[in-house]
Amino acid sequence: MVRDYNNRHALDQKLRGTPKPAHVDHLEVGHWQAIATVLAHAGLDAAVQRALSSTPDLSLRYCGPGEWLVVSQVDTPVGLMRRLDMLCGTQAHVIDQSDGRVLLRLSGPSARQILAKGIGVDLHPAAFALGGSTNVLCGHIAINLSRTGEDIFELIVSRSFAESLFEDLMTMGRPFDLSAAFSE
Amino acid sequence: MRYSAFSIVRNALSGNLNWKPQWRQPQPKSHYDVIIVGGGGHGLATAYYLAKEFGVKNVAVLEKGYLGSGNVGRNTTIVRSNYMLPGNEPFYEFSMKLWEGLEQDLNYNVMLSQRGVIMLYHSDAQRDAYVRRGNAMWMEGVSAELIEREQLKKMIPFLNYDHARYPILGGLLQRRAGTARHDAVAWGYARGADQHGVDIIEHCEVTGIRRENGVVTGVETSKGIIGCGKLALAAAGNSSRVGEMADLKLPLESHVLQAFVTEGLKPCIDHVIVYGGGHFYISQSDKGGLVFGAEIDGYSSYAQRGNLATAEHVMEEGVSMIPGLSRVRVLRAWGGVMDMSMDGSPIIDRTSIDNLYLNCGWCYGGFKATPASGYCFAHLIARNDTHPVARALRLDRFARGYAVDEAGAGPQPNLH
Amino acid sequence: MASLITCPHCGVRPKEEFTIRGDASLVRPAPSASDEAWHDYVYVRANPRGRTVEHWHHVAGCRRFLVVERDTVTHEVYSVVDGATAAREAQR
Amino acid sequence: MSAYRLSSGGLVDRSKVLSFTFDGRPLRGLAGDTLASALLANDQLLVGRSFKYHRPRGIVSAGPSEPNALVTLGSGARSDPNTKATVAELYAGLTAKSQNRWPSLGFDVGAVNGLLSPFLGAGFYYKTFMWPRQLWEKLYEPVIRRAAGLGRAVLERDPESYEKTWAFCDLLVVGGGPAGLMAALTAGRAGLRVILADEDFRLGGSLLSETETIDGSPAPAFAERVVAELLSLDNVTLLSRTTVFGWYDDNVFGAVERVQKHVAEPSAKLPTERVWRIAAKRALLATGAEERPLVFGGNDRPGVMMAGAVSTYAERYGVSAGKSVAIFTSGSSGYRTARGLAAKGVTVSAVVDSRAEASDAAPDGVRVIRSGAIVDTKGRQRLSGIVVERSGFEELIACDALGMSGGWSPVIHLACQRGARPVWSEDLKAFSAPDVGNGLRVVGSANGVYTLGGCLRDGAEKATAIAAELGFNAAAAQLPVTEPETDPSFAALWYVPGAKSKAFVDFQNDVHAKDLGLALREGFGHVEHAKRYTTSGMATDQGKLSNINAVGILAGMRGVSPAAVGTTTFRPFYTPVSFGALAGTSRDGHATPTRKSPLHEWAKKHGATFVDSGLWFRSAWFPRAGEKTWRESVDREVLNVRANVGLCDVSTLGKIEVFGADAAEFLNRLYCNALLKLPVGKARYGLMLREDGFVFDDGTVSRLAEDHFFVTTTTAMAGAVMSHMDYCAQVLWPDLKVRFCSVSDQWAQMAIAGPKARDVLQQLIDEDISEAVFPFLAARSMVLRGGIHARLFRISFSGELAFELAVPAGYGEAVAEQIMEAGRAHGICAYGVEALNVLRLEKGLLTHAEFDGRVTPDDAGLGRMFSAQKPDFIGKHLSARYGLTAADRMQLVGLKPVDKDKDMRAGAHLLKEGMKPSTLNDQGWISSTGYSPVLGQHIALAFLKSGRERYGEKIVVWDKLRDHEVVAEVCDPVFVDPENKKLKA
Repeated sequence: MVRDYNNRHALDQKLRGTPKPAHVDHLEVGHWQAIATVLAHAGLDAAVQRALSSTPDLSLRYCGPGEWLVVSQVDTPVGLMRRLDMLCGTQAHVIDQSDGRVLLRLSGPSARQILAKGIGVDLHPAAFALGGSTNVLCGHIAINLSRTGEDIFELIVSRSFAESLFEDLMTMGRPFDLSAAFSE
Repeated sequence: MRYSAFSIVRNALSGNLNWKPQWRQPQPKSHYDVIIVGGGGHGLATAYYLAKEFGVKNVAVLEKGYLGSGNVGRNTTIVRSNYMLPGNEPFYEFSMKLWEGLEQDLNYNVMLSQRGVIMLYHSDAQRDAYVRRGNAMWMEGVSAELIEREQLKKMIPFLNYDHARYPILGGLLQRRAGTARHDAVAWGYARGADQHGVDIIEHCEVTGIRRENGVVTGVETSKGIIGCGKLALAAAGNSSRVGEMADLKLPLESHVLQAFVTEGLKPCIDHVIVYGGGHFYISQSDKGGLVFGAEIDGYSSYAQRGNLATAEHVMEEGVSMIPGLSRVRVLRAWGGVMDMSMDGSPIIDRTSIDNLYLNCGWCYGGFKATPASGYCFAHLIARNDTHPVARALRLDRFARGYAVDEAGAGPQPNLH
Repeated sequence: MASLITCPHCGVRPKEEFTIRGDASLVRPAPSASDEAWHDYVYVRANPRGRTVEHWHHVAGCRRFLVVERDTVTHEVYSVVDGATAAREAQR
Repeated sequence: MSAYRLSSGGLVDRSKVLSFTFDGRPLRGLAGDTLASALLANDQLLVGRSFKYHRPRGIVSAGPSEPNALVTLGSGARSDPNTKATVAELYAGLTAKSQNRWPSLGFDVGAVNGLLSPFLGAGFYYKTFMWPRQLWEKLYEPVIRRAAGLGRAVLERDPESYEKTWAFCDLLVVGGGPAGLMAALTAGRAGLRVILADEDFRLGGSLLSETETIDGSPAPAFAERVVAELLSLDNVTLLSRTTVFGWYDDNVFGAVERVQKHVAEPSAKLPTERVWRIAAKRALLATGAEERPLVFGGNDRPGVMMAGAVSTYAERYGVSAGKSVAIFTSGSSGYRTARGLAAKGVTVSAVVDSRAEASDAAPDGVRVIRSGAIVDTKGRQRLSGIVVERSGFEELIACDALGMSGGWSPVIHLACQRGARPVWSEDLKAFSAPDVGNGLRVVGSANGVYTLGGCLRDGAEKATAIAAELGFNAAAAQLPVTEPETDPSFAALWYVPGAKSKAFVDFQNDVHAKDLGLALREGFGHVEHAKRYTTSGMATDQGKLSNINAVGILAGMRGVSPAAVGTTTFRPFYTPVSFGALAGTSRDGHATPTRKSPLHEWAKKHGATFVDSGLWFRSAWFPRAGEKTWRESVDREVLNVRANVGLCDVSTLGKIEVFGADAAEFLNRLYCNALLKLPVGKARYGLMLREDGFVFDDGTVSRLAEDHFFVTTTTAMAGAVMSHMDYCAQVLWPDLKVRFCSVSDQWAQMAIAGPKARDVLQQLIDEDISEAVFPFLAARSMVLRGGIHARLFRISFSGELAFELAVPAGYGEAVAEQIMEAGRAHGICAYGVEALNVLRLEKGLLTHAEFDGRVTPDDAGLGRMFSAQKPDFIGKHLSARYGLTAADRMQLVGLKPVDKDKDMRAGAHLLKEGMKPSTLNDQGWISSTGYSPVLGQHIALAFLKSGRERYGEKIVVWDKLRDHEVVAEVCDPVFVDPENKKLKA
């Protein structure tokens, strides 16, 4: 048997079809990226963080003490696991979450207002600065939120909740004509 | 003064100037055979039955606030006996039977309205659990009906049959269940107890319990020391505090349960409806307001007020069950302090101190239990013997491994 | 408190990100402890009116159990610390 | 343009005429009107009927305290009952209907209650309607219910949408009047993040009906200038049409914004209402003061209004309340109203002042009656005159409207919602706000400052102080210049003696002064008792007008100060808030999130019927052409699995990776069975208890490496187990070296079960998975042909030779398809949770239908898993309690109907043959049932007292609820392959 397995994106059903032009407020869904959970061994939180944050192409998302999601736009899942193992394999446990998490990027002048409808955290730049990330509740769904630009936020959600979160975000963005598409 | 249509007419003709206080405002005597701490529904009912059924008339009820200022005046007024476990069902059915004769017994209209309580189910598993419960009720001789979806649609057409997140498949109905006017229950028992000679002493806070040689001899209060032969605690919400005065360590946490009422509306909801997709329950008062509530706020608290997150969640459940509630406006929210016990069931028992008796742990269920709680507690106090229907509700059940855990949630009070 | 909790790891967060487990003053007895000790641990609560410590699980955040010290009447929060830190101190 | 519209003035747009209807009658108003002002302009004074006596009632106020003018706005599914006409913004096409009247507003049969009022005093219903008992539900209650209530709720699906939003700020200002605007401006200029919320559709508060000038220009113009500047500031958010309804812990406020309640055709893009949760570092309550009605005979006649409202209608809306307006006052406010009316050319027929002396000046030519009292009013559905008593003489004065003013009470509702009680102030002759700390301060009239200049100053000063506290630099504000102030004093007057007819305290609930007397007489003198007994203050206005007078009257009767009487408790909501707004978007399908399995689309493609399982959708069965009932499909699926092979999606199971040197020790303490020595490459069934000894959850534990485990939980308990593990690791054993995280979403997991499972699966895998190499309970990672990293487990929930294969979620669909492809020759079928349930039932395997939170391992027949040798694990100690080990506990058994054609259903109870049903005789209950296509009959799992000793006994399955009774034989709960031959094939 010849096996050529397709990886289906969790939002395939939602975003399928001809691409539409992006509006100023736009929700972009990464078609794929590698994501891993890193759990530092006891007492090694700082060391692991140092090792990870000094590496180009890896974006570190804080989850809790000694726990991060690491996002890579350049690695394959297997490649990311290999890289992380080399970086901090003796100091941390590394778990592939590339298929278990979905990343959505919300950008536009109304991004903050849209998110405020679901997120009970002050998103003013003075309170939630560029580069910041945290686990947070959006509506009824737990996500990881990070600010990657003045008006750009990335949301990482568990795969099974992705459709629900997507629908919620589109509802939240309705007054602003929020558009959505897979990234190129 | 006996109440009747005739008494109303007679008094109206004299300008309503001759009505008498419904209960006296006595000064405390120096000693009573029985002192009951807590002038809420349970304390007053206990006093009433002690005097009327068990011939113990030298009784005082001490209330730290105004009469009925605790949970009897801040609940959602539901009365029912649709329990599943053998430790609970006979007790609540005994209560239901007392409710059914209460107005005539008290000569006070508590507006018992047997309009039916229906608990909705949304999955096969939930239906099976309700069937188990319904059959447990029938075992005790209590009628229950399983209402299937099509029949339910005719009975209650405005439920969210077509768009609910969890489909409404049917419900378990107890027709004899319903509501009663909560304040009137406190007042009716107070008047009845007073007529049998019980002293109801309001604004009298118990600050200490006096003991000599291992027995209670009296209480210290804001109105002085009062001696007693037996002391009975019925201070739900504050049981731990009162118990502490006698060094009792209790299996309780105090939690806030919010309740709500809407603006007055013409009759539109004819039953008590309980949502199975959450904890929401709703009925309409005779005055027209929709009275509803759901789960506790979740943290231990003695503040009679709730938080907005829980309130919003309650509304979410309400609109999920009845979409047409969306435009109905909520008038007022309030909070009651519940004794949440470790298995969700109450405690009526003696204590390690011979003449100290305990009635606590009512969780959500206190109002409906008022008559049976009073009756069984009076029975226990008067005869020093547990009433048969309250045998499972002993304090030592946790140590012995006989928790009465209706929810199956284990020893975490905020899950019951 | 009933509205916002300042998580030591995540900052100020709304109540709905947490689930509340209950009394944080309890210490799990040794396996060999008496029946009474076990009974008290599992079933008896001090249930104070006033200052109390309670376990709040930041379930939608860092997933840490926090010890929230607060007042059960005013709902004022006095401190929030990580549960493991508190547990280690209690064991000391 | 209409009878009562003044020829000029007001903040209405006379060029924009808006058509609307009241009780079907077409009427016209102006942009800027409220419904109330438009009705008044149209001489529609009679707006509603009261609750109990159905008395005709008119507009009393010009704001949210309105007790009388309640209407139903809109129609059909868009009806809004009980809407206060005084706050409803007029729009073109508005339809309003009066309420609580039959057959019409003008002629209401219910008004007969008024004649019976001597018999219908406070609490009369507690004393009667008790005989005969059966008549309560059949007669008395329906009659009472029909008579009571106000508007009608249609209970139809609401076509509009709602939303919620969070906001954070340094300063929240509640109320956009002089104090609030000045505070917001001061703080805004200093750079604070400011939110200003006001319930009105136009910001300005009392400035909008103020006759004085500020900085030389009219007050409304000043308000407009301030608003314009605030709008220009990025750090300021202005929320008009927004009512702050509640103050919660940690200075969080709830507010509701009426986004488009005021438009005829709402935009589908926008919510109709939006709830704001505002977390504020500081807040200022600039909610103003409420004028008090006077309690005198006939004070409820349509045409009797608050004096301030009369002013507001004249100044802001250009509407005169009457053609000849009288004033009844106990202070200076009444005079102000009189002066304002006179200036607009409205006839003021008299000013009746309860005080003997006052320095206030009435307009020229207006008669002032000092030491006067109104004891009655005349007119039917509109006031025609007042009976004034002075020094024992009565006089009838003609008028068609009356403005009353009994002084002022600060609006302090929000400040008292968190337990602090209002404080009686002798100076203010009112209850004032308690000191509730720095988080919330009261400012302006709400703080008892009743002059315009004082309010502006108070606002500026408090904002400056707050700015300083928060580390901002607020320049000392340049205060606007106001006119010389007048004396705002008044005398407290709770009850006007000598009433010749009912003197109402609570208009809406028809509570009059005598009701309070009766309450006191019957022992209900405590303010809470009086409220509950008479219902005073329990109407939709929550006693905004009435409570203070009720307190004053009780105090007078009891001979004490109002301070000794106190107030009832202030609670949310300040004004009523719709369910819809508070629920936001969480309704219908979005009431909770929906979780979808990575195999959802695969299942859909194969025709699955889905069923809810917590938040998840799970495939329940896969109907094929020609199958008429779900049973046919399920029977086929079961038989096919037993004979051939099937594929079932089990991705919804909770999946947790556990790492660390102490991982084995940790799991060993978590589960009641032994796990310490589980070999690498092996899986084991695991049972978790609660600390009280009852079963919490079950699942599998697989050891993938020495310090690496993979744990599964049931779908239902996945979240709870994860939290439990967090608790154990962090709180109970913080020193164990263990870390874990959920990978539930990372893996698509499928069960491949049936005698041909291996043959099918082997086609996808190069490695040998034969019994010899990969036996029962083997578990390890492997790579599928094609390079997919997978995990394979030899575990079974069906009793068949079975595997569970986990692949990265995105590949789940493709792999499942490949298995179906590979299995086609072997007759593979997809099977759902219904078949899964029958398969496990036949095999006596358990789910949470059995583990209902009251079951011990031994009850469930799993006593052998309880490892008494382990020194400690969760639930060990308390498992030894007598009640958990007693011989008469209910134990798991199987049941088969004696008559093979009979069925049994879950929830039935068990009785010994010949025994009467009773709680005492109850022998147990059925947890799960199903039709076993293998055995060709119904089977059940049940819990039966001492059940394991009773195999072979005949027992009655008693399902009274469904009138169903059969006799069944008690048997071992494993119905199929008790020797596990198939499992280990």
